[in-house]
Amino acid sequence: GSPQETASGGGDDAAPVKVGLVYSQSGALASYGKQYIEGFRAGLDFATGGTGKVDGRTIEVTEADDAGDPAKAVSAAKDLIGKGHKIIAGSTASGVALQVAPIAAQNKVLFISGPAATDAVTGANRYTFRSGRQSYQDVVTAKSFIGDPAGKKVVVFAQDGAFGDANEAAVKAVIGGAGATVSSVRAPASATDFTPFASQITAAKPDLLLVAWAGTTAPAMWQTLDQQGVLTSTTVVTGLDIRASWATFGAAGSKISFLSHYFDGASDTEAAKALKAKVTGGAIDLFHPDGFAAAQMVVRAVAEGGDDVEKMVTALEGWSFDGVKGEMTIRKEDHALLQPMYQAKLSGSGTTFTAAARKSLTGDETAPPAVAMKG
Amino acid sequence: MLATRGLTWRIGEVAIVDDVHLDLAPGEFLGVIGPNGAGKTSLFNLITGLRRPTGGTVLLDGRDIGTLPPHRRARLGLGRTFQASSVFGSLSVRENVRLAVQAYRGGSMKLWRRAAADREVVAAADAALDRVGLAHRDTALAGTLAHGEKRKLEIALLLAGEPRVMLLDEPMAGVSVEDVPELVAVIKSLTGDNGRAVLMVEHHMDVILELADRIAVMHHGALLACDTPETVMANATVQEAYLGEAL
Amino acid sequence: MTNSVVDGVVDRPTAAAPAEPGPSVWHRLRPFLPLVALAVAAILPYSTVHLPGIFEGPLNSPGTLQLLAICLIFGGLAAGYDLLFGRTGMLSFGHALYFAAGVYGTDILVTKAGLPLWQAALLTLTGGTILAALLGAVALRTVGIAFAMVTLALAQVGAILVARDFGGLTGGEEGLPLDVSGLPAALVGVTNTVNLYWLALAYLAVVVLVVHRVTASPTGRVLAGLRDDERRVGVLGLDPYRFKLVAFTLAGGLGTAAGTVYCLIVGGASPHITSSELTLSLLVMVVLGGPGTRWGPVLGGILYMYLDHRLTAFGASDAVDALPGWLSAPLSQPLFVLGTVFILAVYFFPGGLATLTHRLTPLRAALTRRRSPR
Amino acid sequence: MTAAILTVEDLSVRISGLHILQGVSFTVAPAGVTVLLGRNGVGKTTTLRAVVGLTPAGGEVTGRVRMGERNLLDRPTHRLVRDGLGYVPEDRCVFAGLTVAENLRLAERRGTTPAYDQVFALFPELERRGRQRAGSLSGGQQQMLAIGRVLLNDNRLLLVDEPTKGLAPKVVTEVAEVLERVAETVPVLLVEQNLAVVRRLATDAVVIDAGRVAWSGDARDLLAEAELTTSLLGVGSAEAHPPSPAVARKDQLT
Amino acid sequence: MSTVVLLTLTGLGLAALYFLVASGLSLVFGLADVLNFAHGLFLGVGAYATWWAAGHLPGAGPDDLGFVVAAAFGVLTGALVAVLVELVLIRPLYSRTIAQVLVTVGLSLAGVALLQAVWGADPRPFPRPSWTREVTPVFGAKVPNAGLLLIVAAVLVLVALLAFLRFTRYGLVIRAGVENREMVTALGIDVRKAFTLVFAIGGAAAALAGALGGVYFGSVSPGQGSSLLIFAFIVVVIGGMGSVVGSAYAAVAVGLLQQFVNYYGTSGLGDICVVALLAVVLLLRPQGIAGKVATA
Ligand SMILES: Nc1ncnc2c1ncn2[C@@H]1O[C@H](COP(=O)(O)OP(=O)(O)OP(=O)(O)O)[C@@H](O)[C@H]1O
Ligand SMILES: Nc1ncnc2c1ncn2[C@@H]1O[C@H](COP(=O)(O)OP(=O)(O)OP(=O)(O)O)[C@@H](O)[C@H]1O
Ligand SMILES: [Mg+2]
Ligand SMILES: [Mg+2]
Repeated sequence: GSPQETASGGGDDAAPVKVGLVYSQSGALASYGKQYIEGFRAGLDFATGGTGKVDGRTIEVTEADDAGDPAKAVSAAKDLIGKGHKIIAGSTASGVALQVAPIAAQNKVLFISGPAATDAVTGANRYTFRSGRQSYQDVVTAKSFIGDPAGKKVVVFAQDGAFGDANEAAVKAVIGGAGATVSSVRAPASATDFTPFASQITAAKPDLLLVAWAGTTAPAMWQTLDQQGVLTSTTVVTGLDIRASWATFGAAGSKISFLSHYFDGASDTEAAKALKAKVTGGAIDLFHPDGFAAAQMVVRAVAEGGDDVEKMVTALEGWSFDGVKGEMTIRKEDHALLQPMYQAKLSGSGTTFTAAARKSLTGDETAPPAVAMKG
Repeated sequence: MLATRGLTWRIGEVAIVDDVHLDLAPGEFLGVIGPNGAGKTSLFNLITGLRRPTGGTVLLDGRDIGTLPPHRRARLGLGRTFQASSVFGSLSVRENVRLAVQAYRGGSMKLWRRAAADREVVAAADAALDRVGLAHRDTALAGTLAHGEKRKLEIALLLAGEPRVMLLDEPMAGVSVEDVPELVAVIKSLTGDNGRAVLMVEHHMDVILELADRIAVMHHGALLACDTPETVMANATVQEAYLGEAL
Repeated sequence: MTNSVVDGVVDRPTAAAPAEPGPSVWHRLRPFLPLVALAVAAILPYSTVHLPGIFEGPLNSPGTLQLLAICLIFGGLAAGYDLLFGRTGMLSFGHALYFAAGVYGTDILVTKAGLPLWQAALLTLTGGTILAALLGAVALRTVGIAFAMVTLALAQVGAILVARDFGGLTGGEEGLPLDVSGLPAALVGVTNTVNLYWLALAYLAVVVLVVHRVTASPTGRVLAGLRDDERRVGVLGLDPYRFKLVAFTLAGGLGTAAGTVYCLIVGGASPHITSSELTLSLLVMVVLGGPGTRWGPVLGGILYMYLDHRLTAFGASDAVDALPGWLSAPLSQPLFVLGTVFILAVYFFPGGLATLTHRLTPLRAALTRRRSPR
Repeated sequence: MTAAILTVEDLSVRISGLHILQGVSFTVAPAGVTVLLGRNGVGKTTTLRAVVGLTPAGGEVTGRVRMGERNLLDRPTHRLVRDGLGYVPEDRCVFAGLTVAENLRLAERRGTTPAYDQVFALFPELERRGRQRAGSLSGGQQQMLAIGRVLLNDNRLLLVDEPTKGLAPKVVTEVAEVLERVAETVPVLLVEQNLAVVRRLATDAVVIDAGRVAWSGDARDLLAEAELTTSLLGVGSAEAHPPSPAVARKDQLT
Repeated sequence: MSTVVLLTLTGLGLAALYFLVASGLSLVFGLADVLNFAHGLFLGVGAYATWWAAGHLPGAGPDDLGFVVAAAFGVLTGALVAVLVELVLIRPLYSRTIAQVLVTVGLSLAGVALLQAVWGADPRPFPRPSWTREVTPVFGAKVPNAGLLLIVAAVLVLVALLAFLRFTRYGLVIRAGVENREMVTALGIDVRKAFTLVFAIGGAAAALAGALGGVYFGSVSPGQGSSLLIFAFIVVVIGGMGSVVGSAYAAVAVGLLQQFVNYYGTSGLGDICVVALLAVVLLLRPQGIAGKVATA
C-alpha cells in the first residue's frame, strides 16, 4: 500500500457518517468530559428525533480519549481523519482545542470544539467552530454586576498563564473600556497558600473583584479570600463551576456573585427538557449543553452538507438554533457561538447547595467582539 | 623531585597530618611506616589533591602544585594506588588498564573514534597486565576479581600511567604470601628506570626493608624520623611506637 | 553516590559474558541486524497489514504512523538520556528541560518569529546545547542526589517560566500550536504523516549511532569509568568534571533535537513536556528497557509511549467497560495500568527488556539440546 | 575425638555462573583454631560467607552445613548469629556513619551482658574514640572495631576473615594474642594469610585449592613439612620464608 | 505591620505543612535510602481515609472529637498502606536501591490514578471542625486557625521523631542498616523490621499531613500529595537528607521565603526563589544545611 493514502470519505449516500469525538475520558478533566459526552448523546437523539440518522444515514460516533494531553489528541485526530472522519468534535481542554484546530484546517475537516473556553478558538480558522462559551462571554456577564463601570475600581484575580491572561485582557477591554480602572493580581495556579494574594487584593480596595480561577486549588483560594475579609468588603464575581465543586465554596459560596455558563434550572427550553430526561441522575451540569449543541451542529452539518466539508461550513455559518440554553447563533465572521449567559446565586450549606438564576443575558448582550478569521 | 613543605591537615583541633616536610629524590624509594591511624593515607590524599591541606604545600620538580586538582597533578606524573582497591568494577580488566593508558596518553575528547581500535593503547594495556601477571584474566569484569587480583590490577592501572612519582598505599595488603615476591619484583622493576621515585606505605616490614632506600616513620600525623632503614630500625622511639612487642 | 546510582539497580548483563557460540551465519549477520531493522522500519509504511488490537488501523494509516513516530522519538530521547543515567551514572531529574527547550524553541521561532524551519531548528539545537552546557556547568559542581535535585530545580524553573507565559511566548497552560504556514508542505497534513514518521526514524537512527559510537570511543570508556569510581578517574589524570559536562551537553543536545522533531509531529507545544514527570518517565523508559545497553532504552521508550497512548483506548474499550465496577474503574485510568505494568517490570525484568534474551538463553539451550540427537 | 562443632559437607557455591566452591567438606574442632588456608581467590571468603548465609544475591549454595543437629543453610543470618555464630568480615564493614560507641552498642545482643570491659581492655583506642565516626577511623582502627564488636558477646563459634590484613605489626601481634585468648573458650574458624599468625594460633588446618579441599588435618603437620607447605600453599618451607623482622627481632633484642 | 505578622504566621503555617510532608520523606529517604515518590500517595491516602471516615465511621465526623477520630483513622490507614507497600513492594528489592525508587515512581503513578478512579478528579469538600475555618486576630492580622493547627502539629511531630531517633535502639539499627544491611544481620539483628517501621512512621506522618492539609485547603483531591511533594523534596534536600531538624529549618526558610516574595514580588517569583535557594544551598553545601546527621 501507499504510505500516503487515507480512507476515502464515503460519497455513498447510504453509508454511515463518521463523527470522531476526541475528549477527556480520563485525566484531570474527566468529569467535564463525562458531561460533554452525555450531552452529546442526548443532543444527537434530540436532533435526529431519536433515530440517530440523518437523511437515512446513521451517525456513527467514534470516541477517543485525549487524557487532557494535546499530543494524544493530535494523534487521535490524525487517526480519525486518516480513517475518513470528516467531522471531529470534543476538546475538553483549551490546549487540546488549540492544537486540534490547525489539524482540522490542514486536512479540511470540520472541527467543533467543546468545553474549551479559550477565546483563541474563535476565529482560529474556517473549519473550526465551537459548541461552548468563551472567556470573553464570561467577562461580559461579569460586567453586568456593576451597573455603570465608569470611575469604578476593578481588580482581576487570575492565575498565571493563558487563561488568566485572556481574562485579564477581556476585563481590560470590556470593563476598562467602559471607564473603569482595571488592575490585576496574579498567582501561580499551583500556589499552596493564598494569603499574600488576598492581602494584595485587600490593599487595592476594589469596587469589584473578578476572580478567574480553575483547578483543584480553588477551595483553598476561596477560603483564604473569605478569611481575610475580601468577600465581605467588595462585590466578588466569578464563574460558577460544575455542581461537584459547589460544596467546596463552603461558607464563601453565598457571598459570591456568580456568572454562569449553565447550571441545572437556568433555562426551560425544549432542549433542556430533552436533555434532562436523558442525563443519568437527572441533573444537568455545566458542560452538558456544550455536548448537546455539538450534536445539533453535527446533525445540521450532515443534513446540509452531506460529505462535503465546505458545504458543512457554509451551512453552519450564521445558523441560529434552539439549544439547551435558548437561542444560539453561530456568528458567520468568526464562528463565535452567541448564547445566553446567566447571573446566579448559591444557597445552602453542608454538602447540599442550589443555584438560582438572578438574571439571564441574551446572546447579543454577551457577544464578544468579532475577530478576523486567522486561517 | 617531590617535596612537601609544612604539609598540615586539621579537622577541628586535631592535626591528622602535622607539619610534614618530606623530600623525595629522583630514583629514590621511600618507605612510609607508622601505626594505624598515623596519617599515612591522609598524607597521600593531600599530596595527590584528593584533600585540601589546611596548611603547607606540595612541590613537584620545584613547582608548587598545592592548588591543582587531582587530575592535573596526575598529568604532571603523580600516580597512586589506594589502600582499599578502587578499580572500575563494571569494566573488564583490560578496559580498566586501557583507560589508564588513555588517560596517560592525553585525555582529549575523542567521541567518534573506536576505543578498541587504538592498537597502541591496547598493546600498552596488555603489557601492563602482563607485568603484574593478570594477562589471563583480561576479559573478566574487574568487580568479580578476588581481592588479591584487584591489588594487582590496581598496580597495573598505576603502571599504565607511567608516573614519575608513584604513591603506593599498602600494595601488599591482602595479597597471598606466595604472590608477594612476585609483586615485590614488579614494584622493584618500576623504580630503577628513568629516575622514577616511589613513596610506599606498607606494614609488611620485610617488604619495606627489601625495597626502601630510606624509611619515613609517621606517628600522630607527624614525621618521627626519616632515614636509612638501619638507623630507623634502631631508633628506640620507632621501636616503641610502631613495632612493639613481637609475636 | 554517582557510582552507586546504577549498581544495584540493574543486574547488568555482564559485558564480558562469553559470546554465545551460535551458528556462524548468525554470527556474521549480527553486526548488520541494526541496518536490517532500520530498513524494515523504513519500508513499514508501505505495508497495509492490520494488526487488530495492537494498532487502530493498518500500518500505513496516519493514526498508526503518528503513534509510531511519537514512540520512535521517545525511543531516541530515552537512548540519549541513558547516556547520562546508564552510561555515566548521572541521575538527572531535569532532562525534560532540554526536550522542552527543543519543542518550545522550535515552536516559538517558527510561530512567533516566523523563521523558516531549518533556521529555527538549527538555532534551537544550538541554543539547547548551549543551555545544557551552561546549566550542566553549574549543576555538575554537585554529585549524586544533590545533582539530581539541582537539575530537578533548574527544570522546575523552566516549567514555571513556560507556565507563566512570559510575553505571551509560550501560551501558558494552553500551549502553543505550531504555525504551519511557513513549513514545507511535505510536513503538513494527515496524508504526510509518513514523512514525520521517517523524520522520527531518522532521529532515532542518529541517536543510536551517536550513543553507540560515543560509548565505544575513548571518551565513552572514561564515562563508564566515572560511573564506577569518579575519584579513581581523577587520579588517573582525567578531569571528571570535563567528561561529565561533555556527556551532559551531548545528552542535552540530543534531547533538544528530539524536541524539534516532536514539535513537528505533534504540531505544537504544551506544558506537559516541561514537567518533572516527563523526566521521571524517561527514567522509567530507560529502566524498563535496560540502562547501559544499546537497545534497552530505545525499546523502553517505544514501549512506554506506546502503552501511554494505547492505554487510553484500552481503558475506554468495551472489554473493560464490561468488567465489574471495581475493576473497570482503575483499568480505565491509563496511568494506573502504566504504573502497575512498570512495577511488575521492575520486579520481573530487573535488567530491563534488554536482558530478556539472556534470560531466555538457558531455555533456548535446553530446547536445542533436546532436539539435537545424542 | 569429640564431635565437631561445625560440619561442612559437600558445599558448593555458584555465583553468576562461576562454580567457585565445588564440593568442599571439612569440620571445625570444638576447641582451638581451625585455619582455612589457600591462595588468593580460591574461595576462603566465599566459604565463610556461605556458612553465615551471606552469599551475594544471585549466588546459589548447595550442600550441608551443620552446627550440632541444625542445618544452617536454610536459616536467616540474624538467627544464626543470635544462636552464637560470630562473624568478622574480610573488609571490616564497620558502620561509617555511626560513632564507635554506636557501632558497639549495635552489636549488643539481647539476653546477654555485653563484655565491654574485655573489649576495651584489648582495644583501649575504642574507648577513647567512642564519639568519633567509625568512617573516619584509620584502617587499623576499623579492624579493631570490627573484632571488638563480635567479642562483646558470647559465641559458640567465631568465623574470622583475615583479621590482620593491613594492620601494623604491633597490632597484628595484639590481635593474634586476642584470638589466642578467645580460642581458649570459643572455637575459631580463621582465614589468615600471615603465616606467622597461623603458626602461632592454628591447631587444625584446612587448605582449599581450586574450589576443593586439598588437605586437612593437624596444623603442626602441615607447617612442619616443608614439602607439604610448598605443594599446598605455594610457599617455601618455614626457613625459606623467614618470619617478618618484627617477629624475628624479639630474639635479637632479648 | 499586620501584613508582616500575617505573612510570617501564614508562612509558618505553610512551613509546618511542608515539614509534615518532608519529615516522613526525609526519614525514609535518609535512612532507608529510598527516594520515596509514593510519599505523595501516602498523603493522599491519609486525606481520603480521613474524609471517608468522617462520613462513614461511627464516632467520626467533622466536629472536634469526631475529627480527631477521623484523622486518627486516616493516620492509621496511611501507616498501614505504607507498611503494606514496604512489605509487598519494597522489601523484596532491598539490595536494589534504584529499583526501589522506581517502584515508588510506578506506585505514585498508579496510586494517584487509583484514587482518581475511585473518588474522581475533582476536589471534594473536606470535613473539619468549624473553628478551623475561622481566624484568630494577632496584632491586627487575621491568622487562619488551620495554619496555627498545622504549626502545633508540626512541632509535636518534630519532638516525637527526635525522641524516637535519639532514644531508641531502632534509630541506631536503621542508620546502620542503610550503610550495610548485611553487616547488621551479621550482628544478629533482623534489619527488615526496622525498615518496615521507618515506612510506617513515614506513612503516618504523610497521612497526618494529608488530614491536616485537607483542613488547611478545605478540600481533598487526588493530586494534592504530588503537588506538595516537589516542595517537600526541596525542603528535604535543603535541610540535608535524613536530618529531621534540618528539614524543620529548611521548611521554615522555604515557607517564609515563598510567602514574602509572593507578596512583595511578582507572581510566580516565590517558587523561583525557592528553587534558587535550593540551587545556592546545594552549590555551597552539597550535603544540605545539616549535612547527613542521621541522629537528628
Ligand atoms: N575525614 C576524616 N574525618 C575525621 N578523621 C579522619 C578523617 N580521615 C582520617 N581521619 C583520622 O585521621 C587519622 C589518620 O588516618 P589515615 O587513614 O591517614 O591513617 P593511616 O596511617 O593510613 O592508617 P592505616 O595504616 O590504618 O591505614 C586516623 O585517626 C583517622 O581516624
Ligand atoms: N560476586 C561475585 N561474582 C563473581 N565472582 C565472584 C564474586 N565473589 C567472588 N567471586 C570469585 O570467587 C572466587 C573466590 O573469591 P573469594 O573472595 O572467596 O576468595 P578468597 O579465597 O577469599 O581470596 P582472598 O585471599 O583474596 O581474600 C574469586 O575468583 C572471585 O573472583
Ligand atoms: Mg591507611
Ligand atoms: Mg578473602
